[in-house]
Amino acid sequence: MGSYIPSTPEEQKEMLSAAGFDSFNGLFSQIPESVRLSRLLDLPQGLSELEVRRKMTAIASENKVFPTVFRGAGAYRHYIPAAVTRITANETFLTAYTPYQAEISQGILQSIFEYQTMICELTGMEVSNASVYDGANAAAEAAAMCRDRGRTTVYVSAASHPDTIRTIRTYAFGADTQVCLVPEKDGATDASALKDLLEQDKTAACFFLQQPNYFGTIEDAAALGEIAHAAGAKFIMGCNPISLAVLKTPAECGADVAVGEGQPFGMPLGFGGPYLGFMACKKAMMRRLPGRIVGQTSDDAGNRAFVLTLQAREQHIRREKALSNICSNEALCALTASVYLSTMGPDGLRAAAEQCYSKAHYAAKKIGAVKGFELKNQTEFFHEFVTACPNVQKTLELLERHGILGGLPLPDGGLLWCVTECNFKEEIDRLAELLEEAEQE
Amino acid sequence: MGSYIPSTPEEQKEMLSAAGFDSFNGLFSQIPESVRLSRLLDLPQGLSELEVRRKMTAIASENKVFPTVFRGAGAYRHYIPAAVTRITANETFLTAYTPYQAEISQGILQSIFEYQTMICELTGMEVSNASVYDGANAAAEAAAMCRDRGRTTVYVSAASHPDTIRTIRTYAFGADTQVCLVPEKDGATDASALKDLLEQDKTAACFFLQQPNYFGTIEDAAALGEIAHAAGAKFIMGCNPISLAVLKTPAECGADVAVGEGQPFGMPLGFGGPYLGFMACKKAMMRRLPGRIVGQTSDDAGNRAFVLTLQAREQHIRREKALSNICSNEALCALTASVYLSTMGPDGLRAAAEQCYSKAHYAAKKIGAVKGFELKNQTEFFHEFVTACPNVQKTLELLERHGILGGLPLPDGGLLWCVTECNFKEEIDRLAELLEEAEQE
Amino acid sequence: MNLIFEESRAGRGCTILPACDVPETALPQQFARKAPLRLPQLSENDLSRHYSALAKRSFGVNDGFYPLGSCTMKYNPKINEEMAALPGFTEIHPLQPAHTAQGCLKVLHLAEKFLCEITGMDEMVFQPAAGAHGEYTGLLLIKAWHHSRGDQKRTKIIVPDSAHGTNPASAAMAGYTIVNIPSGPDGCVDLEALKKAVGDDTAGLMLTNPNTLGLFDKNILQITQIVHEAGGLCFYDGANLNAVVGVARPGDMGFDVIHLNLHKTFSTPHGGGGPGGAAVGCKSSLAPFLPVPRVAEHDGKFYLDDNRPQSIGSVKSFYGNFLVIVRALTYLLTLGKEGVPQVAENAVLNANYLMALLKKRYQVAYDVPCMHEFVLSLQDLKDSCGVTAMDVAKSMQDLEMHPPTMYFPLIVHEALMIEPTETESKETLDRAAEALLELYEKALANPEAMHRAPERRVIGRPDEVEAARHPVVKYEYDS
Amino acid sequence: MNLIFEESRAGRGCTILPACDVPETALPQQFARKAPLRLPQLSENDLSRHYSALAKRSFGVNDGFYPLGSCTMKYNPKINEEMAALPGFTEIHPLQPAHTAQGCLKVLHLAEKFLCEITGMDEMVFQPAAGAHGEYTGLLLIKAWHHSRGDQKRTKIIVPDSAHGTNPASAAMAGYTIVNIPSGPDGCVDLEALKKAVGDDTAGLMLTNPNTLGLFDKNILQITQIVHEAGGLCFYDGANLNAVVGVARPGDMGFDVIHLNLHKTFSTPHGGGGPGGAAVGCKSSLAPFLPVPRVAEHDGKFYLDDNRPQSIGSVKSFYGNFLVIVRALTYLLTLGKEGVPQVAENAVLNANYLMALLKKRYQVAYDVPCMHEFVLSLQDLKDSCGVTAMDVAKSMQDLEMHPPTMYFPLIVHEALMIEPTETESKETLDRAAEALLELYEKALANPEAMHRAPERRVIGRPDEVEAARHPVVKYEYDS
Repeated sequence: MGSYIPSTPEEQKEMLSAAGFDSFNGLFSQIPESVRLSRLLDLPQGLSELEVRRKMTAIASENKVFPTVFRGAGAYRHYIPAAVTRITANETFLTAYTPYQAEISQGILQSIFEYQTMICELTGMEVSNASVYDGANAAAEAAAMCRDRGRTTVYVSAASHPDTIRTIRTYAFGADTQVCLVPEKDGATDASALKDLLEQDKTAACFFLQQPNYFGTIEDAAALGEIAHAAGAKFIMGCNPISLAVLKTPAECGADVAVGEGQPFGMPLGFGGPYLGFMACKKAMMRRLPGRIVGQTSDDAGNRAFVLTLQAREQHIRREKALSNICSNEALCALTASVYLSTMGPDGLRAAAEQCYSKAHYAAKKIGAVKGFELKNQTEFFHEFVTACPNVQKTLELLERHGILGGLPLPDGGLLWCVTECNFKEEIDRLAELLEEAEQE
Repeated sequence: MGSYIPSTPEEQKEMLSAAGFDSFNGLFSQIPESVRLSRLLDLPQGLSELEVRRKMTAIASENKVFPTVFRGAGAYRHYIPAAVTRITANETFLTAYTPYQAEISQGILQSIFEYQTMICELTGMEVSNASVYDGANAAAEAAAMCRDRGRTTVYVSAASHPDTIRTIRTYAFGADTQVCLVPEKDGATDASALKDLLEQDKTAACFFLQQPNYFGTIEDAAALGEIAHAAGAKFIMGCNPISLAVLKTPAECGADVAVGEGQPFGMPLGFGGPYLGFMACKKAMMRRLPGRIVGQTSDDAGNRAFVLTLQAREQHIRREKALSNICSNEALCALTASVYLSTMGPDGLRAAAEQCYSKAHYAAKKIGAVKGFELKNQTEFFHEFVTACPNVQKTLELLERHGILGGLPLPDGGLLWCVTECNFKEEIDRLAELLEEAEQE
Repeated sequence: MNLIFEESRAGRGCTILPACDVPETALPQQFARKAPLRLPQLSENDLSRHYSALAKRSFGVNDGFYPLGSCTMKYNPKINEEMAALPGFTEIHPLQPAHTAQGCLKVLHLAEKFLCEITGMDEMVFQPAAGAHGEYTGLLLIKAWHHSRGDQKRTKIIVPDSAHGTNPASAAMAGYTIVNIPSGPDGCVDLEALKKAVGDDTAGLMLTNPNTLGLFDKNILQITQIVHEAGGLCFYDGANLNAVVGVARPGDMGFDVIHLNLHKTFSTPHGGGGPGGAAVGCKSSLAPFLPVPRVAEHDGKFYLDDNRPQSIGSVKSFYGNFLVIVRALTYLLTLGKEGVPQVAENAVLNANYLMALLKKRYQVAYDVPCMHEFVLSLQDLKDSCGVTAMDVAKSMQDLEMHPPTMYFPLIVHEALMIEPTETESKETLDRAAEALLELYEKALANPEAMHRAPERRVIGRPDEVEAARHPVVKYEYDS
Repeated sequence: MNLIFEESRAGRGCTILPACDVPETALPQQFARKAPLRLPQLSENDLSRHYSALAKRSFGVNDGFYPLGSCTMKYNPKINEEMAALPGFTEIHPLQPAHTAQGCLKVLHLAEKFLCEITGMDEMVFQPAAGAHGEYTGLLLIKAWHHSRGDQKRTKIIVPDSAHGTNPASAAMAGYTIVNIPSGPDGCVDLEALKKAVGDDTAGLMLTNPNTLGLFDKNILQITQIVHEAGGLCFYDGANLNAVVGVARPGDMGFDVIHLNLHKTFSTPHGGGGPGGAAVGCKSSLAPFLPVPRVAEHDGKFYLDDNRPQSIGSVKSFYGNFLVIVRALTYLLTLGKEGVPQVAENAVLNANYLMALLKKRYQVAYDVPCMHEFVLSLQDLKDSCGVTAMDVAKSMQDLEMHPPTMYFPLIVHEALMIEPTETESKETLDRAAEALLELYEKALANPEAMHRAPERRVIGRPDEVEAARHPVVKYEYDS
């Protein structure tokens, strides 16, 4: 049995006695007998480290690692530089708590300040928080930021990630407010439907648009944002972070709040987490932004100093009047994103985005040329796109046998493909060959 | 192409000019044109990190990792605790140089002092150095320590690791001295042959004995040592470090110098290196010990301080009069050994040794019971032993197909098996079954 | 030290990606970003040094004693990190077909099974990413349960005044009105106040037990009974589970819903503020409302079940902070049935031992045996020499210890909340006590020096008022 | 801080191994250890903190500028570490059959091919574990070559007085007598002295080029010719290859044998003193003598060739510090044909740039353009105010820089030997120059303060005389 307790039974005895107890039993005398567990837990016997490693490694090997991945849909395989993995493994970064004690935590505070700056630079926004749980949660929190008196209804593009829509709905259930889906048409958000819906509704708090959307389409965000603003609603954009290197910024599209799933910035797929929700907004909404924010100030001697600031927004000060309950966030993931962005630099990040774009377009051409795998939409896209598929199960099984995780099956029978800078040309060519094969079978 | 050069071409220009040059060419004006390379090297194009990772990973995958290993013969698969890998990955430990500057290097100096202490505790010796290259090199260096005036011939048990014998021979070629092999008989060093040889030779400097020897046998070291001493020769023991937890210490066997291959203390197999040569001796020989030695002293304020000491032995002071040329050693491997020993503790190290012993004896019984695989020697052994084998190639191929690295083929047709705490009973039982199968085919 | 932007020089960088190996396609101009892409440009050497320097200006559990009350800063085992880094976990896409992700699903299944046994719950999910997220999820279960019974009038959640701020905040986010009830003189729930507070508008009670004073509420069964009898449900805030893990189970105390902080009780690291990992468990009556997707088993194979019509939906994408759950499972497999209760035993022992040492000088807020943590009140010290809890905390920074939680819970004046955790040795506690007792003497002898602390950190006390008044929340580029 | 033994408490520890799963067999008493097995006993938390504290009391390249002359403390890329940690390399037994270790053999093959091209050698091995080990191996090749020609009378190796101490020490170990030749007034080999030194007893010459003064010997072709004409061979000490890599090749300078330090020029980390990694290369005439086993290729498959009857044998077990070679190969693949010469260019540029800045105040030992490093002489400063090279070096420690190499080479008085390497940025050099120039002024203004340095480290200057006079080389247990 493993244990991380330093004290030996003799020391425990000595300490018990020094604290005025004669047994462990006495220590727990506050707990009524009726709720004391009178048996050992029904858990397995504890294991030595060697056995634990063996067991966990065996469990991990029950998963299949696909050498080639053409699936995204909210979780993306991008290249993770060695510097990112190694730097973020630093034990101090790993084991510190939230930097409440500023003097002893300047390093972590500065790293968050740097992260906030990078998120602002990418989105064009003026204020970023220190992170929330993930992209879907960031969208839900952003919607909450935009609620104001009578304006409580959240409009969400139906071309958003299903998990994001579902999360926004769940949060609306909590807040006793309404969510209204704005229909998607031919792979893009239906602008005229949005206009019609908003015109009839004075309770509209905001409109959430995913860019590029779930189907990969680059939306005409500025135009959609204008429709929202014209109706008195705020405009929230949920952005793929890699695409921010090349696409119009949320600020350029007129967004009030920019959020997104930061996983592509150096976090592994990890079966869905931990990921990173980033959130940034215009200065006007700063005091409605949830979560930690680090600010710059100085100490008595005039040294630059960083602190958690604007804490009056937060639950530990404001309790039930806080705009959000968030306490722990995804700080180490935010650090990961900072290290990733600093390692890639502007040229590297732009190259990643451009390669995603070029490779996805190359792949779309190759796949789309296979009979039965025609592109479903004629829209402009970034690094994801939808094709038809004559036989989804057969196709994906064939690809799996060749170590390829194919596109995600959609309810309508199509496949949602994703291509990143990690997919080499030879992989794309091979994919197209295999699809030909699947089609001919 | 990857590069780790920070300066941009513009900065380089500026710096060239500040240093009084107008081109890189000018920088190299000291180098005669006739030896300047007038072409690019015939190397591949440099690669980005992504490509390098891909290429090196592909090369690594051309190796076969055996899930089960029953081969030792100088390189052993023991369990490496997570703490060892993680702690020694600390960047400061990794990237520092030899701690010449004591004040800024107290941590590394202290870690070496602690390592020296642990090696002394394990061997029973009084002084340890900070490490040499590996076990074979330690043996050769120990032999050099023992040379004294007319006494220059090194006696080496033929039951030592072939690489150790070969290395001692090579060093003797350097020193223009002789090496004499002491024959092995039935798996152990032939004591009477040793006696005969030494009695006739007044040039005997030392006798080197491996414990347990190459064939796994626990030698009667004290008796052999006495023979050496009686002839006026020094007695060097080359010890398996795990076995030191349970076997008589070199000090208890009367050795003057104890050396060994420290790889089992937390270093991976790594296709042969980096490993760790440990060396310890009696105080009387301290000033003949090669390599770094850390000593304790104090600073002006009376603080405990650690320094590289007894440097008058070393090449950078003594130049051609130094006893050894060693400069870089295996410091990070010595740190690895310290962390390993501290993580295992006395109970853990003893358990590792006892399990090696018990499991090897269990395996010897199981294997030895298979027809054709009888044990070759009747000697006491630690965690290695030799069996016969009816068809070496067929047997090893069968095992390989089942993910098992079998015993090492010996020139005489036997197999040298090794069993450690990492081999589970089920693996041993499966091995015996497969050998039955091999035999029946 | 410099900000990374101040270290940046145009044209520097690392070479991470190869050239594009397919024909390049240009993004149409109308979609293209106009703003310059300003990100740091550093060589890898300078990058590496920058983050080394930041780490050195921070303090983690590896750097020393970290008795931050309520945060359970226990040791984070290294084997957990190694297991969470296995490519067989890190490289798995969350939307891989289930038959290719059986290992991941087994991790979730085993973690659920073990933690249900530990807490006395029937089902458990891991989708919430942190403690407060778990509270919120639990409250939505309560809300969904009442609604499913056609009971929409229960709009109030009762929260004791000693609760963490997240409790009322989570309840408010779930659409509830908060009824704060004062603690009794013993620091526990005032039964009479509770009885007065409950009614047919009571949706439920949120309770941390042991509470933030480190006290186990001896009336816990009456408390949950009162709430149940009023038609409410009881939510257990697992923040302090470390005190009772393996010794008492929330399920046996009458709780209907719970959340756990994997990064407290189950040893996963805090990461400078996250990622945490939460588990939300409930009795079977509430299980239909749990977030989707759920891990299910059929014929020995695991799959993800999305078909839960009564579910509250999702509170984030996918299945939670999976790699955090890998760490927690590794820890549970290590400890096993005997190891788990020893955690609680030694956590409570360490707290009582340290409290006994400090009581020689300091005033304990509630002078009774504590559970895993205890609260000092420095009001007397402040009155006598002007030295505050803040001053003592800041002085501790100079002694290579992380300060305790300050000024919480709110009901104790000049509070210092100390939680040593079970992974600290007797010597560490002895040294900490000695240091704190010396600080007490120093406070009396030289209060001015205490106001100046810390003096050996990279900055002195920062001007927080200025930070909030004139927020500077990002680096401003020159141009 | 405490020694780990002082932190140890009987009965503590980590739980690493399971119980034995086979019947236990007891070791016969006559073989059993009598001495108690005293090793540290700590919880994993305390263990982890101990080593964190040790790391914080040390200084690596990640901690700041490290201009330690002659040691080439360049940045150690993180991708190298990741590749050396791949289980496909770390888990391979050195005695696996060759068909199961093709990847490892390919690493050795590629590294040999690339490094032969870089140095102009015909064959190369990696068995030696460090630079001095490589020197020794190279000298044995020279010895074996002479012996193979029946020439036993060549017993002398010529070494310039500016050489590293390892050169004469290695030659002595190889059984040679050392002939030291003084440097000329230009710091280079004095051709006349060399001519006088060679003869029919000359086995060879060992030369570092550029030498330890950072000067490239412009007469290099004459030097190697003089030795060759006398019947000797020329050994190139690769310690300073970083200055000329991709720009000039030892093979083209007339050298017959070389060694390389992978941990200098090829970016593998120094590990606090090792493991290093050495390569020994030679012209084909010497190749039959190289250590065994050698990597060979047949039908596209690699194998290990032990059948080299003229080989000097082995200088250690197996094939060298393999995982170090993995790092070096990763580096070479990253840099490629264009990247390699840029290393030399920028290393030499950085040295000349820094030298130019320092020349404003400091005296350069040889005031000519340098290669990758240069040597200051502080004799004038010492004469004027009593501040020594040691004082300046120790003062640098307080400025978060590692000091340069002190008092070497021996032919320069009060020497400080500065090697910035190519991976430092202009700002780092500017800051270092500024700091050193300020120290110069401080030395003149307040020499006493310089004698007291360092003042901001965990200890002041230790008493080295006492350490050597009364050696305490291990912890003494009480009992």
